[in-house]
Amino acid sequence: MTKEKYSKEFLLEIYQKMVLIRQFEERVKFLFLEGVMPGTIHQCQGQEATAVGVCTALKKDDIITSTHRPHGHAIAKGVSVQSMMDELFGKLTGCCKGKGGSMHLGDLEKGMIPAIAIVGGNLPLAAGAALAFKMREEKRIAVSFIGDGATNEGIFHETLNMAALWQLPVVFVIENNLYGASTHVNLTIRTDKISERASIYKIPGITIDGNDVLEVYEASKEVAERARNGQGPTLLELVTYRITGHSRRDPCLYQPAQERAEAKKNEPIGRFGKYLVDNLYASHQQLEEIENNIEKELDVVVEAAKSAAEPKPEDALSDMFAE
Amino acid sequence: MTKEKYSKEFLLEIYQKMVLIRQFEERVKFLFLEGVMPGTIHQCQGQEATAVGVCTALKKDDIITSTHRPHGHAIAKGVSVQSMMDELFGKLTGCCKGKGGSMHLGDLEKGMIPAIAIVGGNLPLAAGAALAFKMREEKRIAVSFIGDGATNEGIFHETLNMAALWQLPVVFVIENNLYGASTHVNLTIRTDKISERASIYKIPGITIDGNDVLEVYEASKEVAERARNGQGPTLLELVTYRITGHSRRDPCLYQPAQERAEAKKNEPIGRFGKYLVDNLYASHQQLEEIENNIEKELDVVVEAAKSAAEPKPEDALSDMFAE
Amino acid sequence: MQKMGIAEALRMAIRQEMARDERVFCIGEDIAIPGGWGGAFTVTLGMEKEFSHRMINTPISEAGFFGIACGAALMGMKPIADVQYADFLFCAMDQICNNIAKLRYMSGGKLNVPIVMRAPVGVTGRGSQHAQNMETFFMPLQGVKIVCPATAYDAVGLLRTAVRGQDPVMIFEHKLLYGSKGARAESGAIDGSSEIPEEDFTIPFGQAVVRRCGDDITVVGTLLMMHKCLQAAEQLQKEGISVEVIDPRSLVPFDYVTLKKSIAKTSRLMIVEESPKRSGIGAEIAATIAEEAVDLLNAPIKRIAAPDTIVPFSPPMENFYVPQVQRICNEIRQIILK
Amino acid sequence: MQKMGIAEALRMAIRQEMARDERVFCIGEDIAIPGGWGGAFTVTLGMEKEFSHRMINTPISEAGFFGIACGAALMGMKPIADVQYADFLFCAMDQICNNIAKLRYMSGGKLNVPIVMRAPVGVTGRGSQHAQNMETFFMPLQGVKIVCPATAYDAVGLLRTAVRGQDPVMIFEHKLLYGSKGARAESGAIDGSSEIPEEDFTIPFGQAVVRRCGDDITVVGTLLMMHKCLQAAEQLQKEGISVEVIDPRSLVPFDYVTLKKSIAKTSRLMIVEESPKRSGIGAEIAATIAEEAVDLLNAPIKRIAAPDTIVPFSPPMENFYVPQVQRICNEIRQIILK
Ligand SMILES: Cc1ncc(C[n+]2csc(CCOP(=O)(O)OP(=O)(O)O)c2C)c(N)n1
Ligand SMILES: Cc1ncc(C[n+]2csc(CCOP(=O)(O)OP(=O)(O)O)c2C)c(N)n1
Ligand SMILES: [Mg+2]
Ligand SMILES: [Mg+2]
Repeated sequence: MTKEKYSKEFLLEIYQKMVLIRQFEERVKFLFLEGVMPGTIHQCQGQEATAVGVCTALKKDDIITSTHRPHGHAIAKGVSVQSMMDELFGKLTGCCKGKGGSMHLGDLEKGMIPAIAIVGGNLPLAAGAALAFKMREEKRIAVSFIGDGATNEGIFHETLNMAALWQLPVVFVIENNLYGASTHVNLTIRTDKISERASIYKIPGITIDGNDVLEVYEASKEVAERARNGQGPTLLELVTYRITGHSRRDPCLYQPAQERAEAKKNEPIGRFGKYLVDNLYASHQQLEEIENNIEKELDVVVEAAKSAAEPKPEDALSDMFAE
Repeated sequence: MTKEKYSKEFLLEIYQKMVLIRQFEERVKFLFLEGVMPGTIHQCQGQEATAVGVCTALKKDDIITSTHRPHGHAIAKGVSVQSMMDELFGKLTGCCKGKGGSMHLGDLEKGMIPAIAIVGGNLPLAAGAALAFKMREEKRIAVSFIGDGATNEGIFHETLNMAALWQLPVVFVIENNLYGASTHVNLTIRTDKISERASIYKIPGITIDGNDVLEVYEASKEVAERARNGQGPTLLELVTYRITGHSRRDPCLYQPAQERAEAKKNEPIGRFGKYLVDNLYASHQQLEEIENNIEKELDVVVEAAKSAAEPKPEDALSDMFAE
Repeated sequence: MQKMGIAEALRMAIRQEMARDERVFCIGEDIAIPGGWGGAFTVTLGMEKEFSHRMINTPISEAGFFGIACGAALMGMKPIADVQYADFLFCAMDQICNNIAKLRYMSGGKLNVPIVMRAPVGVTGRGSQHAQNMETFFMPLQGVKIVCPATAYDAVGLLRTAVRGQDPVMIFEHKLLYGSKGARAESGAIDGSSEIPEEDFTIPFGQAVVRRCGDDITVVGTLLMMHKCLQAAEQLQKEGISVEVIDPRSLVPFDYVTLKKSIAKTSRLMIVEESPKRSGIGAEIAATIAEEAVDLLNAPIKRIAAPDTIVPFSPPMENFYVPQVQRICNEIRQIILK
Repeated sequence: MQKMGIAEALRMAIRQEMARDERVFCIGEDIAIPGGWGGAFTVTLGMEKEFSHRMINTPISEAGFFGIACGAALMGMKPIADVQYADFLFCAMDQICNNIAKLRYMSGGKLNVPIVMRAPVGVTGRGSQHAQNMETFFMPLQGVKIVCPATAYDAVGLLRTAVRGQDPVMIFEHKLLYGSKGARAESGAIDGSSEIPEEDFTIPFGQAVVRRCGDDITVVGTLLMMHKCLQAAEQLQKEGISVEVIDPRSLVPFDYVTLKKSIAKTSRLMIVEESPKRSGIGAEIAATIAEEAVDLLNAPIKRIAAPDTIVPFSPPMENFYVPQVQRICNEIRQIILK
């Protein structure tokens, strides 16, 4: 972890956000298995440091785009947890009024374009937002979260090439969790580090430990500032691991048991908690308190979501066109 | 030019093929401007060394795929010039029975899949042919000709990635003529050599003078043998120049006059002719004789094409399905 | 005879075809990873054990691997390419529409492109990008045959015909009909299983089947909608309304002979589909009948379809979006009782 | 008032919109290269001089730049994105169908995607991959409006409405109607030029125009086919057959009020289109009228279209493929004289 000094408040806020994501995901998983939540889910347990590390480095009016696995990104960017839970339950009060669902969560007011569930499909949206910022000479940046698997889509190449050519204020963040669905990254990518793919566009490619939230934060801050200062895009690879299924009810039989076991030891919240305690930023008890408070907060959120108003069937007919 | 020794016969055959391509193209251009030939054309004057150099290194049952600019590739791979001219005139005796036209010329019997006019669209066809060869353990290879512009399509990335992963017997040949339509390569690609794009797939990328037919031949031979021996794909960049319009009636105002003038000095047929004469493989007179013979051959071809049978209108209805 | 769900039946049929013809291979994402699901819906589960060299797991590169499948097919191989959800066909659209569909014709009939494409469709609680009934986008495409198996028996017979043929075929399969089990089971699924005879049988394209005979109205539906039509017919039976249900099975080519014969008897036609109404499957069927057999009708042709909107996520809206049995019954009653 | 061809009129209209609203920008391949053609058909010729920062020349990356245009539109910009030939839309299909078309709806109506897409269609001697009338592939798509200007006046009015609106709009333009000049002139072109008033006018979507009044039959056509219908009407006039020609101008939304009013008068309907018949534009129009206004008709609805094949290259086959004036005349005679 970093040598820099941060305020206790800052560090605990990071911890709090990661725990919120973890517990949100665990709660959602439970609600799914219980059978009370509709739809399908792709969860990010184990990847909390990427979402929080990156988004902590962003400003409120910076923009992110996300994927089929967007819950962590949304929470980290500040989308209201209530509006997310409502959306997952398909309620009218959801951030997309029940029209999006898990894979399309987002809230532009908080700087998140609704998530795109087509692998790689979100990439040019971020570059396009960045183009708008650049044309209007606004000091905003865009960040696109993608998985390792997404870097094999043609759109990855097209987007990075144009972003690099036009030196757009955008950061491409790869959450390399070693798998695309059940397929190991070694079956699909031959470079040692995926970030090497940046080289042919003559933009920086950086690979770091994606489970070290402060390292992620610091790297993100640096590349975000590069983008903001007109120095162009970066490809930032965060190596992490998904300690849950690819989607609901996936038993992950394709992940070797030992790999899983090690990944669990290396998961970011435990690591960061230990760092906080070891360096006397917080006691075990304080961390537990944070967790307990979130548990309670989520109790309320879930109850509110359950009793929130359903859309009317005919609401399906609205929101097609502005005019 | 090369230091190796080739037989006079071999060298004159190469010369003959390049001149055939040039004169074919000039003849076609004339027929177009005359208004007797239907359709549209994309011609390859100035790029004859790439087509001939590469195809001379291939075996008869190797396969090529081509682009909107396929005439040179077709001639070099051995497609009958008569069947090509007939096709350009839309005749029933054309290599595609008049259904293809200039942009879809081809003849699988000669090892050429009908050309694909969607930029980049031919790339996976070559990789797929190579996959078939590999699965069947045939010692054949596939070659995909593309332009510099095509390397910006996502399909380029997807195809190279898979070809590299599976070590397919395929060669990707970039004819870098500095322009995609009117757009200079510097506006679309930031690497100095496009062949650097190979690096992220961990396959060799080679850039050579594409107007030196023997250099092209030798490089092609080497990478073709690599592919044939199971050592995987190569990205071979041949730097050349189009000394004609992008398509019919293009005055090329986007090409600086001096660049054009230099390119004309550097065009491959003049260069190779000089090499042949300087090294006493042939006299000026012999070369002229070759040219004259081709002129005569083409006279016959054009006359035959003009008087060949037109398809019947209702022939449009056939050839849709095998069953 | 063995009773099988569609996923299981397709698995068996693909294995048999691979065993009998070594040109056949499968290509797609996550199709044959040990410990994986065998594609998104278990169809190719475990097949890597038997055919390790002919189960090709790809990166997430739909355009690329459809194009590669096309190239292999041109060289005489018989690829079976699949996408995890039909919506992703949009990523491969150029390769499918500009190359796979056209190469035979534009070569003057000299080439064949014997490729089988498989794609799961259907509105299933996943939001708008994993929901599209992509049949409507492929109906205008020339050069690709389109089949829609609603039962395991049809899935086997149509797949065999597709694999053994020389033309590109798109097989649309419905997520709620697969009968996928375990972790891949779908809520809201309908039973599409059949008894599958031991002996080798095939189903030619362009042969509709009358799923239920009736006198008062002809109702056409494929995949999930076919089953909903059958349920509606069952209900209406009790009210004395006799519904004939036709399953075209292949959309391209389409069996207008069977359809017209049925209309000649019932003199009424309704088409039910899961996709939006505008330019849906029903449009072409209705237009053809209006053009060629309007005399047989004594009521306007009715199209029951989703509304002209994107697919919403939330269950109340989604249920409203997809034509349900009650809606089909109501619409039939209105036509009959008018 | 100035007489202009469509390419010229579009150029003027785009320049005006860029001058009045700095959010408007153009993005595409070869659109504004000094010494280039201003896109494939001269529409944006020379505009780099005036708007150097808002004319974005892209690499050949259709999916990428349509997606980028979408992202910029989400941030409040107003991109005008074009492909050189409509066929290349297949490369950008995922971005158009899964993102551009859906983002408004799936955000619960919170976002707008004000993007204008332009694409030249038409069968023009270039073979099968530069020929498709892509309208039929977009008809089933929900979330994108579709317009088809057949005259320079309409091109200006519809483009202005598109650019000033907040929704995604696809403008299909016809290669043979542009009136492109010089090196980019097209053989077989038809004059689509109009007098363009000085004052600012717009044309709302969903308003068809009756191009020619008649009593015996209603004929619907867009783009090139609209002009061929007019020519046919002219010929038939001499034989005493009075043809009403309707140009819908926008396919989505579609003006069925004008169409039904016309049929109420003529009691006959023919739709003429340049693309294959199966699931063409005519299918939806015919199905809608068959469903909603069959009583108005006293002859079966007729669809005149290309055959269900790929586009052939050779002129005799191509001429056969595209509906020609003589064919339209013959078909009308047959209906009228029956
Ligand atoms: C274009 C497309 N192809 C396939 C899928 C199905 N799919 C959903 S997630 C996924 C794996 C994505 O892997 P990666 O990009 O590494 O992200 P991760 O799931 O690991 O977060 C696949 C194949 C999809 N949604 N979109
Ligand atoms: C997908 C696609 N986009 C655009 C075009 C239009 N187009 C035809 S050729 C061409 C330029 C191609 O450049 P390059 O790949 O360098 O080949 P070259 O023409 O120089 O041989 C373009 C843009 C096309 N045919 N296909
Ligand atoms: Mg991953
Ligand atoms: Mg080029």
